[in-house]
Amino acid sequence: MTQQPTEQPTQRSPERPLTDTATAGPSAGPRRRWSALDVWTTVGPLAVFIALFVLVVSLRPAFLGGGGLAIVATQATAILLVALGQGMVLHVGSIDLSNAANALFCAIVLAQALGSFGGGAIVLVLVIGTVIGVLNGVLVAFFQVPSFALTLGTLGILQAAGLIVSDRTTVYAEDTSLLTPMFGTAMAGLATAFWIGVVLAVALWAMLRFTVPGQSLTAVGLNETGALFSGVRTRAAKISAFAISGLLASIAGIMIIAQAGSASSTGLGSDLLLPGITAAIVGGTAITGGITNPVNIVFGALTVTLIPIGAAALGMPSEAQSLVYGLVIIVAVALTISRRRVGIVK
Amino acid sequence: STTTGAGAGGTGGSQAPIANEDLVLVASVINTTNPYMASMIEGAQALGEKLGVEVQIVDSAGSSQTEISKIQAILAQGKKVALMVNTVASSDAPTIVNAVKQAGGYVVIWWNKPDSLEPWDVGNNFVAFQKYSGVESGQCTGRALAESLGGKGNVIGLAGVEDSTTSQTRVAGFEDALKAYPDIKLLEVQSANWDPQQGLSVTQSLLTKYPNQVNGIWAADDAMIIGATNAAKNAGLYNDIKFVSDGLYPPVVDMMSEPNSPIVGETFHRGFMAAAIGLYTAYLAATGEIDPATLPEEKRDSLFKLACVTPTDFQDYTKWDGDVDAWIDTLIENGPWDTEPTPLVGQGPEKLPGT
Amino acid sequence: MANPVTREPSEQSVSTGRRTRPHHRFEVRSLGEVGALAVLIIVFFAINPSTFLSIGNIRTILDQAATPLIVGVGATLVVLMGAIDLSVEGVMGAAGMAFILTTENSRGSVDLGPLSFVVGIAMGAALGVAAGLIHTRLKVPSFIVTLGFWFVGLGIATVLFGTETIPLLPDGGIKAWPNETFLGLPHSFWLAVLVIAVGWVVTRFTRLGRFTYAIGDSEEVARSNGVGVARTKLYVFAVAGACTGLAGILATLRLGAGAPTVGGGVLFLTVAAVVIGGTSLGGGRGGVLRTTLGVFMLTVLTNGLILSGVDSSIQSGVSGAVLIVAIIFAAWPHRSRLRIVK
Amino acid sequence: MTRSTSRRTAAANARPAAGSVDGAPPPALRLTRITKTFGPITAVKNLSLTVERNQVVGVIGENGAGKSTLLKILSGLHEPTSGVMEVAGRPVQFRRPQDAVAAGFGVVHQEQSLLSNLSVAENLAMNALSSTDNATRFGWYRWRQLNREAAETLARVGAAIDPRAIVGDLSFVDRQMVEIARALRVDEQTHATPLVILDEPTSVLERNETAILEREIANLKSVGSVIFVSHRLDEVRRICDRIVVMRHGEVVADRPTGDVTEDDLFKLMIGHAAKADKRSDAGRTVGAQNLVEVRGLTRRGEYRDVSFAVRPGRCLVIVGALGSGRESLARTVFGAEPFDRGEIRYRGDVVSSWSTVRATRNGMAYVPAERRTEGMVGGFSSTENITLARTGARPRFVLNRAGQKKLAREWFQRLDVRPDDIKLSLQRFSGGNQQKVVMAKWLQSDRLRVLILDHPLRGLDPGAAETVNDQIRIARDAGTAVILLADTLEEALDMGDDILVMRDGDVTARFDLSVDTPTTLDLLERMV
Ligand SMILES: Nc1ncnc2c1ncn2[C@@H]1O[C@H](COP(=O)(O)OP(=O)(O)OP(=O)(O)O)[C@@H](O)[C@H]1O
Ligand SMILES: Nc1ncnc2c1ncn2[C@@H]1O[C@H](COP(=O)(O)OP(=O)(O)OP(=O)(O)O)[C@@H](O)[C@H]1O
Ligand SMILES: [Mg+2]
Ligand SMILES: [Mg+2]
Repeated sequence: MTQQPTEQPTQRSPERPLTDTATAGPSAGPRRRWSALDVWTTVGPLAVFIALFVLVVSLRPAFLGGGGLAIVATQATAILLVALGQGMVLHVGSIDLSNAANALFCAIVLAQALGSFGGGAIVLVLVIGTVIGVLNGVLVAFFQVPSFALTLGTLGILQAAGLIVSDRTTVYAEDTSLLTPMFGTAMAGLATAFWIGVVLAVALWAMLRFTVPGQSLTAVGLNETGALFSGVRTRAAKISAFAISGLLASIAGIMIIAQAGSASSTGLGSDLLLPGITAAIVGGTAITGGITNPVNIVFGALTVTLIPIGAAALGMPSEAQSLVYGLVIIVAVALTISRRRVGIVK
Repeated sequence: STTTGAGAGGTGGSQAPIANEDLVLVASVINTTNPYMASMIEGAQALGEKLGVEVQIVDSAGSSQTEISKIQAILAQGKKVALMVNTVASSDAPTIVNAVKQAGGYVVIWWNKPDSLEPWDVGNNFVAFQKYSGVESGQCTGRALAESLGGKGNVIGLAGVEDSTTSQTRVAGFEDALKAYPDIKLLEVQSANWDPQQGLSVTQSLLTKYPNQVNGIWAADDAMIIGATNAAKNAGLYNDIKFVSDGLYPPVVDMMSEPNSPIVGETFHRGFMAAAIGLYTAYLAATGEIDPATLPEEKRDSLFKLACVTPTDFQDYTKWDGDVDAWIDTLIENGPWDTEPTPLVGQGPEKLPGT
Repeated sequence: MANPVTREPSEQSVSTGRRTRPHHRFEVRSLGEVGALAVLIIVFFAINPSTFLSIGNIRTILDQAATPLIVGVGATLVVLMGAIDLSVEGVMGAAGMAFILTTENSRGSVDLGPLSFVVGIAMGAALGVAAGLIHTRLKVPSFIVTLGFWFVGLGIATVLFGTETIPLLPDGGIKAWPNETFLGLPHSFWLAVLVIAVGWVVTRFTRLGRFTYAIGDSEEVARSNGVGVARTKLYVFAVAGACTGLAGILATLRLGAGAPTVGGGVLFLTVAAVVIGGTSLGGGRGGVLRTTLGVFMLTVLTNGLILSGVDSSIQSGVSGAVLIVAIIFAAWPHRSRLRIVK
Repeated sequence: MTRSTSRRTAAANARPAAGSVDGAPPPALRLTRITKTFGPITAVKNLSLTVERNQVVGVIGENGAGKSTLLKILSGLHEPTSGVMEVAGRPVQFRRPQDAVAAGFGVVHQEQSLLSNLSVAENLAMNALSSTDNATRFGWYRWRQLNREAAETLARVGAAIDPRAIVGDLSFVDRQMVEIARALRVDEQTHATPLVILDEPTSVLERNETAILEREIANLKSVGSVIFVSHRLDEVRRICDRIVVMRHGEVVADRPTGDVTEDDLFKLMIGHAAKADKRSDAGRTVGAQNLVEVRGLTRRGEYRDVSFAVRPGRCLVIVGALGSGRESLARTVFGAEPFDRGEIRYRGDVVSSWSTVRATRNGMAYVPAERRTEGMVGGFSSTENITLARTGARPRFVLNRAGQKKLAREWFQRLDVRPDDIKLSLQRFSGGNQQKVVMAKWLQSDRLRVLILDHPLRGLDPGAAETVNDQIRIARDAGTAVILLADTLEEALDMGDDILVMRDGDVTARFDLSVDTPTTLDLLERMV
């Protein structure tokens, strides 16, 4: 009934010093290498974007010469800003369905106010966007309503507000000179506005990685109860995530005016919601919360923008483009989602 | 006519004429499944075939963002572009015009643009803006509805997307026409977003809101009237209500063909005509056959003729659908501004009645 | 989705003694949602005493609710597993087009008779299976897979629609069926009732339904309890696709014409109805009957606003505000500092 | 119960081998050189083990020794990396949990594995659903029958639980009883000889439940075999026929119970002898002022009119059976649950709008019983967990990563956390090591004033328990006030300075251990 081999270690085991874990037993060894998975989690979104871009360019070389990347960057700017905000809300495990409507509402207000208030209008819009975000956050945190349903409601209200403020027509900003440098100037061939988005992404990344509030956001996303029992201000964390989402939405609204000089309820920026969420997820954000890399959202936004542009540049039949869009998005996400919590994918 | 002012090389003609093989005709439509949009695509392709120039279709999928991105992507392909775009929202126009101008292409905009953006302020690259008068459409069908009711009764209206100028002008024309009929009461105008499904459910709700009161239904276009007529059929009221709308889509032609059809008024214009006229105008500018700078303003901000269709003469218009190619031939022969049944009739921007 | 999870773990997980609450016979546990629906009905009845509760309007509401109710049954099953199905609009378009092109229509493509219903439902189920396979095999979140399938479905519908004229159903016959009445109520509603009944029986009495709840509570624990998680998920996505396909057929019948966008607006309506009904997006809690309540709240709201003559441009705002008030109202009794709602 | 018809491979394999060699029946289970690795971690290494029929085998070992991993392999949750598994002489491969059930294996996992949104009856039937159980045949639920069968099963373990109750509404202990009932039920559900596998089933149980379990194990022995894991060495010795000791994934000893003493076992597991009990008050600083004072505190449905006070350097132990309300009371003091009447004073001042955030900032700490869901953030590394608590009045804005790592390393060493990888996410650690990290999270703070501990030793091996207890003493001696909800009465008498006894929400007795010397029996009398 007893086995031979098992008795052997008994002789020496009790004498083995307690700290001797490196030689035997379930020890990972204190210094772990980066696994291939970790590397892919970090560079996946970039790699997917580059692969798609190279594919388009190799089939249609003129796309590169014609400033294809610049076009993609310009068109990705608003999506990127909305996606960054969405990423922060997803990071705490919630969702903000109203942030795209918030962006458009801000754009409409800005178009109305820019002529009379100039720079003041921009500040006004930043405040409005943030306040809307804070309101969302407060309702979610204090009334304990699911963010999905709540922000769906806010979305409806903001849409109606946009129609009322714009008087159901297109509002043309009287003087956009303040904003022309956004898309009028470029760095490394890409519009300044896009670089602003990149800088914000890096700032958010640094916030999440190196600061105490950032750590709180992550803790709330990973395990809100655990965070609460560690004295983390979980409500404040949620409210700040929604506030950031609102702030970034208002910046997206500003970029819409910078790009189009006008705004209307059905015009530019009226359909940022799904691309924004998609960009965040293609950028490796986990919808379950706690895993977000804002820098990768930049590549997520570029990828989401590139797919329809690339399809058009390749001259794909228009009836098939929607099919292609759907499939490529699925493949891109299959390649980039965090596999850290594989097994429970919902 | 001005059609053959070949190589006039006027003052604004900053660019050399472009050869057919360096050119690509691009038609940008809001979606590919609305029958009107499908007709636009058909017209663009037929014209391209006739002219021997490559055609690309941009499907905006209802999104300004997609529209602008895809147009820019095509501009980035390298070839020179002659573009006809049915803008998703009027605010897209400046961005598209600027992009085309930068790429040295030529653009004609259909249906939507801001009133303040005039082609002659931009230059030759923004060749023209074209549309059918919305006010006229609304007046025409409004009058037909009121007449069919004998100047007495209750009507409801279905508008398109809230902030669409096309819908707004048509509604304004409709309301204006009703002023002449004091005994016609406009119960309500609701938006159904150009969507047949929403046309159905909004009509359904309004019919129950005003039980046995609705005598007539006006819709800003035929997609919504398809929903409205079905709602009436479902409610068993189809033959008790009069319908009018804009576009004379083939399904509506079929309904009008039935004996005692309750469809009492329509307007006729076609997507393929709009697309071909717009694209051909851009093509002429690109190839240097016309010099936009020398054109009169009515040819650069244009209103085309829209036919008021009655239950007695609607058959006259079905002939155009039968042979698109033959119509394209007459277009090339007569030029964009003089082709039946939609010659140029006036200059924009369109004024709302009473203003 | 976005994992907006509603869970109440900690209150219950503590050893707070042997105070086992009595079991709940009825699925509609808290009457918050019922109350909210009642309030809506009373308010609209007060504003429109002559029309709102007229038999005609009741028929209208029931008819308009039919499509989202049918979609809602499938959507509830998916959400109960903690997943989400965003593909409904595309799948409805694809199924509706597949149906109309195989039944008697003005294009005269083919006429398979009653088989065309099978074709439409099969189209929906097939898209559901495909989405389910990608979700379970490649472990792509359902949010993204189904978002992708929204576009795939639309793409299929668009290709089927082609460039020919719009296919129409001939008057009478099957087209008239949804609006004919049985016991005074429209057939479309009875169809929805049938689907809801089947959905309810499935969730209460069958292994598939109970496994759905199990997966929603915890996929890991469900697996260790012997639940075939991947297989169950696949079945649920297939069932959801079939429901959506049926809804696409019904919408096509009501419209009398084939249109790729026949499902327009149904997604937000059903997802909102599922959530408002009280089914948690985190999974495991809620049920088909709750979604039915949610659908009626939203349908009554839309209908009531139109009847009350609210300007169409602010309708979305009013429904948004009502939605917020309703969910706060429903969530109020459950507030507790330790309750996690996402 | 019905005949089983469509068993899967494993079940087919599980039938006794035709004609045993020498007439003696083959062992119920034989493992040969089983190895299980997780990436770089080897959790079970070359393990060979035999379980005879009608035998109860105890498996002990320190936290992380690989016990749970072994049991997960036996229950079909993990496939071994290599090695052979034989059931009744036939080689088997469990690919899914159902395979294990079909082979007659009933399991209680260390982590509770019930579905909290389903009813008790359903949970009891869950793992048998793949079979043709009458109550759920063809995937159709016959609730009445399901409920009746569940009631029978529950009666067997003496649990008065409504089969229709939703599991999430049950107390922790009731849920554990459901788990045990489900594992024991395996002999009704299958026709293979049952092998019941229990992974620390008693760590959350009180005396009488443990007694019932012991009785059931004795009954089972006559029909099948049992593998029993526990950190309570006395219990293991009482229940088991044979004891297997694991260390670092290997079997280091396999002895008949009669051959070993508790001290031997301790030594085999931990590598050194148990330290003598040291209840000494030398060097202890006891404050004069009450740090936390509770007056007339009432929370409806939980506890009534509770008053007590703790001073710095003193330990208050609250004892009570199930439903005494002590857990809720502890959470109220930490600001996690509200109260209806009465007041809490902290350093003399009545607290208003008390919350976990304010409590933490004021130097309060709380170690919850539900480690995984409440005590830690599993996705974070140990370093992040240790530095997560916002104990400072005004925390810094920028994380001091180098400082955090230093702190984590220091505490890893101090508490002997293994594996020694401060970057590994905490959910990968074994329960005992997780608990050490949770303790470190609070102990590292130099502002620590009040330490509230809810069953801090739950699931810890004797060595780890000793480490944690030492740390509690060190903190107390340094002037921290401790409020402890102990696992056992012995622990209460060992650690406490004051003891508060609660029953059904009321305080039934108080003892000051410097004056009174109550026995465990005295306490028990007032608890039940
Ligand atoms: N899924 C996993 N992935 C990585 N490592 C794991 C996994 N499961 C267990 N381990 C590691 O394997 C080792 C053995 O863990 P196991 O849970 O079997 O220990 P145990 O003996 O049950 O401890 P305890 O007494 O604390 O329950 C530990 O080092 C643990 O960290
Ligand atoms: N354990 C359970 N979990 C969830 N639902 C249950 C459970 N038991 C019963 N139900 C639900 O309760 C309903 C009635 O069940 P059951 O057949 O036990 O009723 P019954 O026999 O009529 O009750 P009673 O014995 O009280 O007359 C079923 O619809 C079932 O959905
Ligand atoms: Mg263990
Ligand atoms: Mg009964």
